[in-house]
Amino acid sequence: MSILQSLVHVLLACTMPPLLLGVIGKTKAAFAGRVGAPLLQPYYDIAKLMRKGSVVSRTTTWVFRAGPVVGVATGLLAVALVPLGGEQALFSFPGDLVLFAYLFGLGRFFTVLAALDTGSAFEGMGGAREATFSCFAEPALFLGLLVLVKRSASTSLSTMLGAHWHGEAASLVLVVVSLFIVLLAETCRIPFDDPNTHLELTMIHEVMVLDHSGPALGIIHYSASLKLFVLGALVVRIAAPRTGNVWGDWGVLVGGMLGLALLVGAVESMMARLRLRQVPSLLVAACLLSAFGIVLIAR
Amino acid sequence: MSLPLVLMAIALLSLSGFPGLFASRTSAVGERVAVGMVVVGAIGGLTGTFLAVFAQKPPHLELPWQIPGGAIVLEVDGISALFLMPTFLISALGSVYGLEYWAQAKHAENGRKLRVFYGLLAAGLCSLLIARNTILFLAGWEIMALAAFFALTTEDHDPAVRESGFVYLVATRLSTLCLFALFALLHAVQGTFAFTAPALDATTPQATAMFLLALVGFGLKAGLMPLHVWLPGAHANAPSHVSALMSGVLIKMGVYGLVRVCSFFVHPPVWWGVVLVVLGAVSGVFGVVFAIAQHDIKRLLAYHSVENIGIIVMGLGFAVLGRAVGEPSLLVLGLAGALLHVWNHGLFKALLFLGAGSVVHATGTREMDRLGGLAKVMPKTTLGFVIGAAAICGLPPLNGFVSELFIYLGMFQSVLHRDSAVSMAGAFGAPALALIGALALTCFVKVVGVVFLGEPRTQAAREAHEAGAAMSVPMGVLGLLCATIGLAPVLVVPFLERATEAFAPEFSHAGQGLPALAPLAPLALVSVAGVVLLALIGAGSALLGARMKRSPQGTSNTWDCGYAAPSPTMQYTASSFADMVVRLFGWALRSRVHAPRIKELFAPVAHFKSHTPEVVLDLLVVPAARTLRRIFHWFRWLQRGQVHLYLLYVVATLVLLMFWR
Amino acid sequence: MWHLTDPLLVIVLLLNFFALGTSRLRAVIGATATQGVVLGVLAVVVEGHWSLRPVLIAAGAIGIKGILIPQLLIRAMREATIRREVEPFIGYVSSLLTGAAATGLAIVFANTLPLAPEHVNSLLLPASFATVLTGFIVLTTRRKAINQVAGYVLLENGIYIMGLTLVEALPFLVEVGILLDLFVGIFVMGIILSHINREFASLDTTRLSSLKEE
Amino acid sequence: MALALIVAPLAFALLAFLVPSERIRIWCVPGGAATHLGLVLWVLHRGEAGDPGAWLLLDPLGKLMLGFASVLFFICSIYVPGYLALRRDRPNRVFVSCLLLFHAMLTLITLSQHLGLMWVAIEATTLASAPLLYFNKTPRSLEATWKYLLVGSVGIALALLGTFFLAYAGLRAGHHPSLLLANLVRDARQLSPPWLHAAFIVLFVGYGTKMGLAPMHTWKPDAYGEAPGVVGALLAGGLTSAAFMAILRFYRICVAAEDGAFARSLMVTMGLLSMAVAGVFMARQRDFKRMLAYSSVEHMGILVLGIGLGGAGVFGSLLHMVNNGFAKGVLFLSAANIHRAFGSKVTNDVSGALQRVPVSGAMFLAGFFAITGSPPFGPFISEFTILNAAFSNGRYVVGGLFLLFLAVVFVGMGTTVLSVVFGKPRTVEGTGELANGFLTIAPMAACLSIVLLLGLYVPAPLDRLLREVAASFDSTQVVP
Repeated sequence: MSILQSLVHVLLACTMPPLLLGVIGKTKAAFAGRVGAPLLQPYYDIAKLMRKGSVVSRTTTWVFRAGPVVGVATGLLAVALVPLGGEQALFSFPGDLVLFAYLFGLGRFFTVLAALDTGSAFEGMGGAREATFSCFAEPALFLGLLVLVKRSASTSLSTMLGAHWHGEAASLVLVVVSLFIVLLAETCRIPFDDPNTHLELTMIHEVMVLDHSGPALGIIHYSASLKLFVLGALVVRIAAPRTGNVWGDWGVLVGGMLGLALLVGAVESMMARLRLRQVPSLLVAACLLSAFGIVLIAR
Repeated sequence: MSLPLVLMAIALLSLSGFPGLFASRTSAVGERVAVGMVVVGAIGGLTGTFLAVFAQKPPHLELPWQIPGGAIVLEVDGISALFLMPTFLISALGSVYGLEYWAQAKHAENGRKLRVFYGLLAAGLCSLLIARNTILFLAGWEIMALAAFFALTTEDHDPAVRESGFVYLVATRLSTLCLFALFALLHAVQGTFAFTAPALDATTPQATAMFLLALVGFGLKAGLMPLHVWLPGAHANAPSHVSALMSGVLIKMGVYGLVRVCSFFVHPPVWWGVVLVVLGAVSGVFGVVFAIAQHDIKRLLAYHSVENIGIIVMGLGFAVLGRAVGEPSLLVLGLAGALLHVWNHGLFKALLFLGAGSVVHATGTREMDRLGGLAKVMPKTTLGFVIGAAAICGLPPLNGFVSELFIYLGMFQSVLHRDSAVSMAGAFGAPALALIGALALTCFVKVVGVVFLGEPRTQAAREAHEAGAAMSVPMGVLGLLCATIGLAPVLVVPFLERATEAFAPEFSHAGQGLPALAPLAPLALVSVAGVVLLALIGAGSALLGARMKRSPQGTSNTWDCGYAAPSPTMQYTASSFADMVVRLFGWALRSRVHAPRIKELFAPVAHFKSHTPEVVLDLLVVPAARTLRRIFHWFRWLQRGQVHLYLLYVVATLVLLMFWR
Repeated sequence: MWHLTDPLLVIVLLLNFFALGTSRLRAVIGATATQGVVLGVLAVVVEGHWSLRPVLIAAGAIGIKGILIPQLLIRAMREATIRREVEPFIGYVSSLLTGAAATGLAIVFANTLPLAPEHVNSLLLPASFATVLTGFIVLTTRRKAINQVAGYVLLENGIYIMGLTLVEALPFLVEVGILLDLFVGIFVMGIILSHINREFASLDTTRLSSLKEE
Repeated sequence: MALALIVAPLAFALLAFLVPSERIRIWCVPGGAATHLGLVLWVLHRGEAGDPGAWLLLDPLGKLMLGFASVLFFICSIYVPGYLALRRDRPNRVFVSCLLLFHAMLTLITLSQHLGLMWVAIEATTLASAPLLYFNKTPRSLEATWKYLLVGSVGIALALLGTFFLAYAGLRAGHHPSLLLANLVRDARQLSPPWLHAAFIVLFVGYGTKMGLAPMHTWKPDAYGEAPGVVGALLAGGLTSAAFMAILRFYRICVAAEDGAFARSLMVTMGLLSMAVAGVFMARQRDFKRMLAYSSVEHMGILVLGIGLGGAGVFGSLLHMVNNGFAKGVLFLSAANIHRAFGSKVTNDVSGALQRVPVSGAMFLAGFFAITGSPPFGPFISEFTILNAAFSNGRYVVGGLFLLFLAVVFVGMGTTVLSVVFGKPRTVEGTGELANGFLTIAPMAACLSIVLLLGLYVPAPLDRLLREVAASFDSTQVVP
């Protein structure tokens, strides 16, 4: 992979994520018949937050500040593991998909701890939900990736996502759907969570960060979008066709990501949030889809 | 040189508690001498083991022993060495920890007893690891088991301790009896009591029986899921440094036994591996699910031992599969993962138990819902515990991640295999391991959050104090080792490779040798990723710090959606945090909840209580034992004091035997 | 004198039935005493000639089985001032029937075993087995401790008959030892019985059941 | 020489009977035991063969048994003065004399080559031990003695019948019938098989009653439960082993007659049955002395099972006899100390023995682990050898049942033992005198050391002797 491509990779990974949030917001506005906030609104928000002062609870400790930092650090490392447009990711090795999945775990570990550090019942509730639901998202993610492992006979994301699909459309569809569900769950979108709700009792991700303010909150917003970007890239790389041209692939990726954001926005506009109790069922369904995919491919 | 060092270490360990018996009840001389002996012994033992690993040939010693079938055959091969290292290390650290945790001055009535059996326990562990004769092995095994029994019943005036001690005792005896049968079969098959078995045929019914006996016998000791019944109570009720040694090392002897027995068979059937994988997965998932439902921090950690043993056994299962289908790379990855996880679990679980011990020492309670906010008064313990918690969840860049990565890689190898059973085992194992990891994360987030973060919930938690040097230094060492293995896994490669060679020598004999570990697993790149991650975190904190310093900053109460007067009791509790998972797995957990039903507008004071029984023990084993006892009771009328009936038994026996002839 | 053996043995068998059928404790003791005397005579008869050894043995047997032991038992009975009835767990008729069955069984059993030529048509072995079994019946169906001792004596008598076939194998010393052991055994039992009587004010063995598994 | 071995304890018995002072008399027991032990060691050292036709002769089995019994008796004898000193309220003339008489008769059993003489000796031990059981003179001990005497005597009577059967088997063969062991072994092949079978069954039931094999064991819990601890130790270690030896002598004849298979299957069945019965009755046994009695039943079962399995099992069984004897010594003596300290022997009243009588409590616990076959104690070696014999012969079911019963027994016994030693004493201090004098502790410690030693190292002379005895049953067997 050329240095140029690496630069593009870094640049894209660092700058594009908030745009996706903007696209989602715009889509939802369009569905609702509103003009909506500007496409770049998330950038403005983050920039503003980074400049603002902050209020920190007296209950908290260093763990509280570690939450956002570890969240963004893990997101950044994860994005280096996924090949965006090129054949290769910035960083790849056999088994890097394990690192990829566990990085999200590390991020979650500190995010939830940061929530619990405040001693707030609401944030504890959010943390419990986040942790519980990811228990089901994680196996679904692994099952999806296993399908790729099996068919590409490799254990590195770069090669797994670089391979071409040949006549395994059924598995492909199953995996894409399954990973899309995982994406929605991990990034706390509808139908799992409503990022825009104002009722703390029903929230997951947003309720965990209630006590964060100023730059810390800015980092949190950024890492949330980064997570969407990383998982989105995964889905897009599986679903989108390869052009054969190096820069064409990059174009496909960017287009695909925007399309994905549109799709997420559309889902958010058309679906209601699930009742919390049904969330695990949906994730188990995602697991089953991928498991079926494996059976199809292994038979 | 290496074997004498190890033997010297064993001697020092076994004798360490005895000088104290001659000191007075409150004197600190005994404990200092004991710690000194254990530490010197452990350093010697570690040196010896280290030398053994890098020796040309595994050191071997044979002496005659005037016991039927017995011979003193000792060897430190790769597998033994691998298990010896954490044994020495954790014994020494636990012993130092005990200096403060179980100070003789405060525990005059049982401190000396505890140290005698602590030393014997450590010595038993080491001696069974180097024994290559079944009788010698069994002697070491039982010394370990009994010493552990006495160490864990240190506070025998407490009924809960007695009860869990008894359950432990029965379990360990059943395990020993299974081993009797196993080794008797081994003797029947190969004609000697030697451990260095020639390659055994795995297709005979005897071999199947041996495998199943090993599974039950060693599984009982390891705490594999349906056989784990003794484990939670024992770990919870033992003094914490004993819990650390038991959980970190003792239960691994079950793993050692399984590895050793599996190494006897060159061509194991595929189903052996599948059974191990399935059992491991069951143990892992349900171990962690039960852990989530616990309120007692040490019980919770105990269930995590069940979980981690599950992970280890899964790894071993893939190694057996690899051997069964002749896939050396699968074998190497599975076994390396399992064995490295043995180390890792030893390190982080000991760290966690010592951390929990510090909490218990500081607050006097094991109930998580009575704690909270300890991070401010116990910062060192908190840091240690967080590192341990992250490591046990398998999070990068700590050691747990490396071993799980190996196992995952093994699973991927197995998914790619053409044999459908092997392939399915991998496809089953990987998501199971992912589920285990995510559940463990939930559990440890809960523990850290409820115990160390937030506000103190009780007076005891408010008045807690930080652990002293004797308690925090061992934790520091363990935490450091966790990080070292996580960041530089290359360091452990020689140990693992020695062990895999010892496990499957047939590959070396065939000439090509086992594949090296490094090409199979990207260890250097794992280090790079770890360093990059740490750098990113560092950069992130610097950035955040800088931004926060530049802009105005205030402190206040927790926001809590504007509630003006939050009290510590309003915090989310451990049971609330776990509630969703507990409900989801309610069919297995069988939790009993006593929840108040609110009827009126202004509800009166009410209490909520929830309890999760040890399902296998309380709902299966104990009722079965009761039934059996009742049946036994029926027979008592045979002996009801009537002497003429007694005479009738004699005649009846005589007549029956006459006819039987 | 061999021809006298069988008639004497018939007496032994009849005495067995008598011991089973009688309701008087004293009569049971009498039966055992008589049996002891008959056995003493048998010892000489079986030997077939007069010599010192069988005479000494016979004298011993008569002395111990016919006189000493019954005296011991009667004294114990008197001391205890217990009711003279036997009080069996099963009725007298049933006892007799069981006794008959046992005798039959003994004959069958003796016939299934290959006998030495000189015993083929003799009653020696069947009578021996029958007496042993009768002893067992008395031991297991009688309530009174004294009666059980009497049963034990019957049992020993049966074994003694068997011993009569083996004169050559049993040296004098051993035979005396056996007799002495029997006597001391009954003597010790008698002591224990009198203690029991003092402690429990009864010789009913069903009362001796505080040691049991409850 | 052989005669001296019997006469020595008899002389001391007589001396004890004549000595007027209670306080001096109690030392007759250690004196007699020490003299006996000295003589035994001398005889064993000299290794005198003796005339094979003699009635009294020290064959290998006798050597083993005699050495074992003498050491055990000597150890227990040290306990006696300590015990009797605490029981000044009781006259001890009969007790001391009978103890020594018992020892003399035990010696006679080991020396007898004439089976009739052996019978006389065994019956004599029964009679000599009755007053020992009755030492406490309580109604309960009276009842126990009565049952012991009656059931034991009936058993012995059967043994006599069996002995006659055996002699008849020789008569039937047209031989000069003899009850000399050497003659019987020599002519074994001519013995009539049906009579031999019948003889073995009757003997097995008879001496099995004495040994306490189920279901003839019913006297055991009563007798051991009510007897003074030291008597329990001697009965469970010495007398039962002597009865076992008697069975072995008859088994040897069966083997010589090439008819061992029948005897072996009988022994395997009865051995397993005894273990099972012991396990059933040990569950929730509240009386810890009765529990020890059932443990004795179990181990008698193991002994005959080992013989029945043949091969290395014979070796294991003989070794187990020694191990069991000494382990029972530890258990009975410590149980006696605990009993005395608490004034009770049921778990409802006794707990926290480790606190009140630390040494005895610890010994009781250690004895429990030893007797249940925990390495590194001796019984482990012997039980493991027996198990190996089962598996090497392909008797997997027997081996499996053996282990199963061991497990059941362990659980049952463990419940009782742990509730005795652990916890806090429920009653106030001072209900029983403290039992920790040298004389009451040293014997336990000695027994325990021997049990531990036998698990770590089987001395070469003992090993040789065991092999020699085992070879006399089956010369082709392989002992590991």
